Amino acid sequence: MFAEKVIELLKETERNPETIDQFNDEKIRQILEEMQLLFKMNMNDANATMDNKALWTTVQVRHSALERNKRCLLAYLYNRMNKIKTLRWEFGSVLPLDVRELLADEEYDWFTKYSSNLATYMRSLGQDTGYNGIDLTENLKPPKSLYIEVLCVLDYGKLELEDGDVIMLKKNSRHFLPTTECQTLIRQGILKQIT
Amino acid sequence: MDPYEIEFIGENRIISIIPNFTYDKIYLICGEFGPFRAGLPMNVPLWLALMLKQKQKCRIVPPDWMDMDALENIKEEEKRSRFFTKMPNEHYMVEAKLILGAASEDVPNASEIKTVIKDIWDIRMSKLRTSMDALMKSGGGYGRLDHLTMMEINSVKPLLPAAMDSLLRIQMKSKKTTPANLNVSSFSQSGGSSQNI
Amino acid sequence: MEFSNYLSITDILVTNERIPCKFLHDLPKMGFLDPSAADDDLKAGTNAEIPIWLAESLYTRRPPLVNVELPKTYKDSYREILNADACTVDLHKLGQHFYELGCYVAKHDIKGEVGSTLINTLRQRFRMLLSASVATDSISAMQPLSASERLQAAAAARTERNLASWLQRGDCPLTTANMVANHRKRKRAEMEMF
Amino acid sequence: MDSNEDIYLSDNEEEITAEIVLKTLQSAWQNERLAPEILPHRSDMVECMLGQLQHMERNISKLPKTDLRASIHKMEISRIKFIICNYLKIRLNKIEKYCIPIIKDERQRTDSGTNYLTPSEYKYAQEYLLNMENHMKNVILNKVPGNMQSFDMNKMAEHPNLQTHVFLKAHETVNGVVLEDLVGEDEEIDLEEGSQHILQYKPIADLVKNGKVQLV
Repeated sequence: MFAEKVIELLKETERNPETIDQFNDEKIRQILEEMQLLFKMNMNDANATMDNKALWTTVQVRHSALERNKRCLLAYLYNRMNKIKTLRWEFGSVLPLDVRELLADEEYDWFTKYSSNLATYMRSLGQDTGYNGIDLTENLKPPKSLYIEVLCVLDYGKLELEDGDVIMLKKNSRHFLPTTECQTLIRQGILKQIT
Repeated sequence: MDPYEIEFIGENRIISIIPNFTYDKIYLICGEFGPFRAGLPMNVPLWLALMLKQKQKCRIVPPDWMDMDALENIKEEEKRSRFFTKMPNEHYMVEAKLILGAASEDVPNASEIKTVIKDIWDIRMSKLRTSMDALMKSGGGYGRLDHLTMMEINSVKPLLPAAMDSLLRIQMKSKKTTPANLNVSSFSQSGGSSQNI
Repeated sequence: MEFSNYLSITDILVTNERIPCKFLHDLPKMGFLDPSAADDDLKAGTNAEIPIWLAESLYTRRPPLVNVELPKTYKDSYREILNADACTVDLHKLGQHFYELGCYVAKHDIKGEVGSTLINTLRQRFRMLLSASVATDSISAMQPLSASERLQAAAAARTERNLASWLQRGDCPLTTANMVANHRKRKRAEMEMF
Repeated sequence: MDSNEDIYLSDNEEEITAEIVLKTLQSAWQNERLAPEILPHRSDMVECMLGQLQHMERNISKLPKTDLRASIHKMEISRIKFIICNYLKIRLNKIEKYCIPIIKDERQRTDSGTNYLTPSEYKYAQEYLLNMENHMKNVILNKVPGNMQSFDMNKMAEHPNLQTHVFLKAHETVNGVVLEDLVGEDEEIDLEEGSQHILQYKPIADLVKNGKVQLV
């Protein structure tokens, strides 16, 4: 049957909706090859339709299969684009190496462009009122208290607070910090709120 | 929406506190409050009341509706009526949860009150499930839901609207006589055009 | 049921389901569409099950190259069972994409009976979604649901859980972002394998 | 610390208090949160509120760190920032998801001066779409057979589902809202002031935009 490989590819993606898998270079290459082959067959048969009119419908059927393959490949890519966007919102503009390695080079380019477009937009916010932009990846939850107690999950290093104090974030150290200054580190999994 | 976001909206409600300190009026963006006079009741938004309570700077005056007799009546009425009755407060559950959670010592009969409010909530939630099922069976295109609070409405999302969407979708799709070509174009463009004002 | 569009994976998987068709014209070199035939060419009059996307594209040619026929799940005998009590039917076994597939074939059902069966079924089974969303044994409550019903019931169950935890908790804890947590989990699992 | 001084909006001379701006913003946020499509922007309200926050933050910095008033103001600022961030972020999500129809509609609206997006949002949308197109070309489209390499906007477009069902509360009485019934008989309903309903979004979209109803 037509377009079966590409379905395997999509089913793979559906299985892990919460993480991003390694870009499947090899399978995509195979599918593109399959498309070139169908296309070549169509070119040949199209030339032969003079003698055999019925071949024309065959050409059309193959063309549908080509369109189907194209749709599936684009859907695969688009689905990954959405996941890569989530990576930007959750990890920030710098991806951990092990996550970055899962993306194709072109995808990493896209990530960078997405990230810089987002940054430009966020910088433009509140300019007329003297704010130097607003970071929309912060303030994600309704605030409950100004300070919270947190546990440091890994060795992070120094953190400079707005009031100029510098604290050391070492693995298993506990801190009492302004919510606004540690929420991003919590989202990134470096700190954990103690409740 | 997340329940905490609805709680956040409910926290804007004004309630009464008795501060134990004296201070000038405070000018907030959401309005001016005060002056604070130790021992004298005054109005503030719920979020501010909770903040002051946490810092042990005030006592919370229980809202009028947090009264055993009144609540027992509401509960009976809710049981009797086929419809949802009007609640004393459109964020009753948020107010109850926050005030009873942070300042139960300020509310007389706090634990009884907690129980009766929970009973009312449970009665309404079970009524809500029955009415959802009835709505779907009777048509599933439109429903009127007076007197439901925002938290209650939120509890049926996304289930009820999604089911109503599916119903409409099936009605539209199974009616369509000319199928479009799937891979060439999207085949359910029904929601296509955006509105212009 | 998802609002379908060109780039939707769900929609692509639904349109991969097969439906029975009768070919109305000869199709040279397309013999492989009918696994039971050995010929290179596909002959007019052949019956075969092909994916919806292909069936639709063949049907919309002028003149149409196929007649789309009702899969047995949507024929009289099944419709009778569903109309009598749709809640007794295991849609997961009967067809994971029961409603979606049904919408496609409903267009080819001139009497409109498939459409009304789908609507009936959805209305009746709504209470199954309601109870699955609060069931203590959610696995067995979810079992007889179709793919889209499962998604709806799971979303409803999530609402229930969030509400229950809101009712219990005093605060709104900040947590690690979803994908960050999942990638970290996966990395840990991979490291433990070596 | 007087923040309740009257403020003026640039495009109309009406006097409006910070309290009203906040209420308007909160309701815009709630509607944006619950409507399937992007709504006309309220950057006037956002900018105005940010100005207030800026003013407030400057004043707080003059107070001692442990001052009770400072904590109260900080808490209020946090609350308002949450609304603003969430509001803008939801708009961005919609802009990304429905970028093709949004840009198309916006072009027409810009001509008539009834644009829904702020200039920054519009720029963001265009850049986003351009990046998407290039990425799809680089990875897939340039590598498929020659006659099918185009990036077809109409196909690629994802539209918001305007027929989705939403919950609303009527701020004022609106009579004769027509619900499209597929059986062929349209149903007419009245929204009395204060009443609540669940119905299709499309027939009430304009009522959301002109503030006659609030989504809940």
